[in-house]
Amino acid sequence: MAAWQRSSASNGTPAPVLSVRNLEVRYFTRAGTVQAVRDVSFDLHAGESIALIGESGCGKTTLGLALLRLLPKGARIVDGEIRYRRRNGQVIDVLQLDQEEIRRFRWQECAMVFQGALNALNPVLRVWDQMLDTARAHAALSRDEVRERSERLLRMVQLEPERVLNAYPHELSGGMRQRVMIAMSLLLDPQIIIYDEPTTALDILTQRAIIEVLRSLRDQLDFSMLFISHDLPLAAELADRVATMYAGKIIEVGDVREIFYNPRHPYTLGLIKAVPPIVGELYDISSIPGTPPNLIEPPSGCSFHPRCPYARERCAREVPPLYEVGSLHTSACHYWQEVKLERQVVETGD
Amino acid sequence: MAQAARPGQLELAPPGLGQRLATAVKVFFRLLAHSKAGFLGFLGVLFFVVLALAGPIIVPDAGRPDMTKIYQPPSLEHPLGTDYEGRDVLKQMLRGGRAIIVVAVLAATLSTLISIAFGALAAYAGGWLDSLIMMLTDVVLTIPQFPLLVVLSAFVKLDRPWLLATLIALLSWPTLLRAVRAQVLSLKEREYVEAARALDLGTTRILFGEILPNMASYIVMSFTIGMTAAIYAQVALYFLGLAPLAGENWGIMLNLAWVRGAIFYKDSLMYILAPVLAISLLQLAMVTMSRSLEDVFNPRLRES
Amino acid sequence: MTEPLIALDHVSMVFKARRGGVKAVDDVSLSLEAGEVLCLVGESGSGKTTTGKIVAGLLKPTSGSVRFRGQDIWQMDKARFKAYRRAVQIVHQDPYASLNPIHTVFTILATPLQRHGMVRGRAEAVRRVLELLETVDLTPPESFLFKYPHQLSGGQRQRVSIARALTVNPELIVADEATSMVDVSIRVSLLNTLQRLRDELGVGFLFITHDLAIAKYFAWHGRVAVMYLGRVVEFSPTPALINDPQHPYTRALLAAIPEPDPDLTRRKGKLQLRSLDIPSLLHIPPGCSFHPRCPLFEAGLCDVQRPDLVPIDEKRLVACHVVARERTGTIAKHAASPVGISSDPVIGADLGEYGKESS
Amino acid sequence: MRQSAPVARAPAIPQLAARRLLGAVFRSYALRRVLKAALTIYLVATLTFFIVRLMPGNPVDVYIHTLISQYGFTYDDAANQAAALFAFNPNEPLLVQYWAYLRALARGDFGMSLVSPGTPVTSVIMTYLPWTLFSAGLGLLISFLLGIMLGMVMAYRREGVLDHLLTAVGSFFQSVPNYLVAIVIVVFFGVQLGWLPITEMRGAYSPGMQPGLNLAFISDALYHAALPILTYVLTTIGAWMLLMKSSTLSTLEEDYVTVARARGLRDGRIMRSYVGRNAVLPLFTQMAISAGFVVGGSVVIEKIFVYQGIGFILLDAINRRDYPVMQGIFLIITFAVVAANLLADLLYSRLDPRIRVSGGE
Repeated sequence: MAAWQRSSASNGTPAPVLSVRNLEVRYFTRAGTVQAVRDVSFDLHAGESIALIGESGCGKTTLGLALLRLLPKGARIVDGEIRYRRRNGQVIDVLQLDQEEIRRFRWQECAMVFQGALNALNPVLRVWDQMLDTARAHAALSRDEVRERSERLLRMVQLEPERVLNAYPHELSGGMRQRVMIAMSLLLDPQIIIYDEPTTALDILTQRAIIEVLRSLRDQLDFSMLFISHDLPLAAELADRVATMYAGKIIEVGDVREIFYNPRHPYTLGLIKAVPPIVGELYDISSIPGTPPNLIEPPSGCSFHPRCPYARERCAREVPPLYEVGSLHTSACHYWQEVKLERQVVETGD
Repeated sequence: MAQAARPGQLELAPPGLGQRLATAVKVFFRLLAHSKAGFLGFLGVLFFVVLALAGPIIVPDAGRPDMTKIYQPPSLEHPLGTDYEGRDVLKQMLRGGRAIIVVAVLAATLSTLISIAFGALAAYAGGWLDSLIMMLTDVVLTIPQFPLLVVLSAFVKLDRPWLLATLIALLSWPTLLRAVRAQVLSLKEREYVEAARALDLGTTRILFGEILPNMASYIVMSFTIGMTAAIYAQVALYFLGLAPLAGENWGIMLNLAWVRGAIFYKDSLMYILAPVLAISLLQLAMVTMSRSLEDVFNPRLRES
Repeated sequence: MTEPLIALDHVSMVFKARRGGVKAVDDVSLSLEAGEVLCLVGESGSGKTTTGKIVAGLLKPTSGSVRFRGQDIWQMDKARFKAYRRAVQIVHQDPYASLNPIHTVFTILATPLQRHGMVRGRAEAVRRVLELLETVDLTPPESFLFKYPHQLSGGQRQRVSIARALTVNPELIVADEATSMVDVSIRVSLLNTLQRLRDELGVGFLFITHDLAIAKYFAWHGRVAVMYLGRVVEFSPTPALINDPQHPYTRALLAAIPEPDPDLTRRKGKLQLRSLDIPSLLHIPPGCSFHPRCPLFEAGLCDVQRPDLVPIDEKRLVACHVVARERTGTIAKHAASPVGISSDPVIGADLGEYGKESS
Repeated sequence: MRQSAPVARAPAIPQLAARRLLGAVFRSYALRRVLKAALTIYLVATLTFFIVRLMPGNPVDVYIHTLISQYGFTYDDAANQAAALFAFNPNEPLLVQYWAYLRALARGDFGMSLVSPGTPVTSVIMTYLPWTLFSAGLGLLISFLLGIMLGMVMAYRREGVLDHLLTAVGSFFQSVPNYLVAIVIVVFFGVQLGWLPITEMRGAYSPGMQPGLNLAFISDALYHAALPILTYVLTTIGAWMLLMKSSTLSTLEEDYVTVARARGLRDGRIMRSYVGRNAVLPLFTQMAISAGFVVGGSVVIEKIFVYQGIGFILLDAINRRDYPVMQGIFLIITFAVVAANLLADLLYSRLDPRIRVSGGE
């Protein structure tokens, strides 16, 4: 394994656990090359929680899969670096690992919980067998150790260990399966857990239960989270920082309060205005005109310009860099100074 | 509401029949070209169909027995040699396809009709009728078809094409029926079918306009599979001598070549190989064609 | 007194399952005036879709009656039933399954027009179809005429579905999660289109959704019925339901929904439910079906006696023993505190030790 | 909610007990399958009875007629003679005959051979059936196991050279009727090239061998069964391969496979327990068709290779119009196919926990 860089704790701020630089992912299809992830860079620090938000087809799930090198056939990482810092300070490039090394990296260092989880467990094996499979693939733990650990984790996610471990997946409800996956993601005590739409397709009360479980796990365990979601409220609920993705690019990154109260990219602004709060007054809501772009031939300049109310001639020509727009807040919009969230109350409740 | 009756709008007519037909033919060939094996299969089937139609016309009779020319090797006069009675093998080959294909088409038509009618009925009626039809289907599906056919041949003289076809069809519908039923069941739960019910389009329109067209590829595929099954069964019956050896067809040739010992002479090798090859190629062509049919009927693939 | 457009009267629907019956809808009574918007809100398994199909006459309830302008639809003669059928249309959730893939947009829209003799000849059909496409904001309409569904985006397909419902000039559209499968950025404009139909054509809506935010936006001037395990548990005007929920289940729902506002959402406390698991429809709890999860649960009452949907003031109906007693009994002892919101940690209580020893 | 039919009314009280019992039966997957198998056999037996009894020119009448016209029997004597042979009395009402026939079947009594007087049909079956079970069963098993293995390889290496080659070969042998393959083997490898001692390989085992469970006899039996087995394998393996390939491809798309990779499981483990086990499940439903096909094919194949199994004897019986033997063999063949299906169903339910609990189709 190439330990080509040691972390330097000299400058005060600890080096990030995960550092992605200029990542490019493409799908090679018959219709053409899809630029699913374009020039994505971000850092994830220890104990931090980042939400990656964007609509379907913006490349967020591809990005998540790329971090574990789990891309489907036909997709390839064509450029970039994914630097990961182990607990002992050693930094590795995930893209340089060989097959066996990447296998061991998965789950032990970085686990991933997938969307909905209805089908994330093998239907023909009991939950216990799958727990054991996971542990055995990585560590030489005894049966009893795995049993004990699984039981404790299942209790932490509010499940009865005896019943759940002996169950087949179809005997559990969707919410229970998702909690099993969350417990399983913690089995090997990874530094990073990626959650890809962890609450989609679950009922509201179940969603809430999952959110509470995640929140309390975060309070007590030491891991970083990367959320991938189209659901703004989930980001507001669980993220420390938010990154907005559009057409394969990260177009705005900032502290969660910055993003929600002071968005500086017209797309983020559009998303926020499309999803008003439930309680309280009735706000004016509006949608973003047009349709998401085709990633085989993304629009020139700023990819959002065909749908953007702030767009000018320059936007079609010049790709906007990530401008520094506030403290630790960047936005890829030439005219970010003009973007401002204003909400209109249409009517108040009786 | 916006007034859409702008002048010039009314000329906007849907494409005419000729234009549609032209597009359909174009798309068909493009798709078949897309799957080379499928296209070859299609050509193969076309060839055999033409042969079945034209063969007996080109060769009005197979010639008389000539004991002086028994088991001759291939020559210019007899490209495939002669048989045990000294008749030309090629002439028999050209004439021998029709009977086989006619019976296959009859049997496949009948079994496809049975399965569509009863499969759709079972799916639509539900309840005890569905249970009854499915129970019968499962039973017939489990009975080994060929042995039953063999046993039946001991009781029924299979000297009429329609009789042979009916017997074969009566045994080969269950697989397709199950598929049709499953397909109708899933299609009738589709939201567009429900919307059609809400729009009061009528059962006939829903069945023939919304459900059956979505099964076209399925039905055509099953028809081809039904034909291959029928060819398998009837040639086997002829080969075993369980169907009367009257007339000329490839099955009878196979039987005679085997029974009269053609396999032991190098010179008469073509006598037995010709029907073997013809039947194999016909089956192969139909199977490959049916595989690529799925694409032809899938509207998603029509564009681009 | 005029008859409502549609009224469900003690309607129940039991589906046959391998292990006995599944009561998808249980004794539901609702009524809808012409041009009204009524939202049915509930989670999966609440029976909202089944109720929608009963309203649309696509399912015949196992008991109770469905009345259209005062007449039981299952006892109507053919002609009247046909009139009813056309008056109530349905728009489905899945834009990929709701249009027949083998037909063009023109065929999809022209078939019902021609079938019901609403247009004469092809030219008129084309004109009317173009008009409909324009009504649902598919512009320019000519470019959509001969497209197949697979050539359209999800939002565009939903619009075609709406146009198809409009072909027969319905008075009521049952919109079953009609916007939940399209992207957030497009959803609002779809809702706006629907709202315009209501305003301009006077079409009423039975709007079925699991998303209270959508219900709030679409039915602000209408009413919301909250369903739980096949029953309506609360029925009231939208603003009152959102801002002053009465039934413990409604309160839990509102408390559970994350808000797109970090401060607001983190102020919402933890859920105070007694159980996280939704009972199976095969074993619906006796008494009030919410009692195993309800924070207001009173033993001997809630698990024994089924609460009726009763008025608690002039506009609102609630099916809860405790709330009804407090609101209508002598005088409420304390103003209903928002039950769902509390800071007591109920979930995650025994997370204690694991964090410490994780290597 | 997608359930179909609404329940009409609650059942009346007396029906409840019966309903509960039926309910218990229907809940048990295994029990349901056994009942279905029994029902199938019963229906086939009935069908056979009516074919034999009611078809124009049915064998009993033919036999009686022969006895009267050729041997000068009186009708009564002839009828009695026939009754002894056919295990039913043609003079009795049809339903009585039917009942007697069923009772005889239940005792395992298939009647007597017409052509070889004094030989019970059961003994004919017992002599020849084992060889068909041996060759067809082994062929089916080899073809299934080899097919799913190759199918998985094809799916894992899809679009590769091996995939294309196996697809072509598989489709070819799937399309070509099995008896044509057998004919080609005999004509080319047996007669023209002389590579195979085709006449020596005839029969179920070499003359003079003492049947027994010893190595010498088993290898001799295998030697004689080799060509039928080869034919069965060649002509059915294509179907298994292609089915397994497409099933594996769709299983590879499943979330749990991606998740298993994300969990860092070893490839071998994923291939066996996550992909293989799930991909093979849908293939069990094809067992019915395949078992019927192989057993059906055995009639022609055994004739071509002169392998004395039940198919060979069936043809022999048909040619000699030995109706009781025909009928018995047909019943026993059906029984074997039903049993094979039952076995596949039960095995399937062991492999898929969802079936065990819900009993869904």
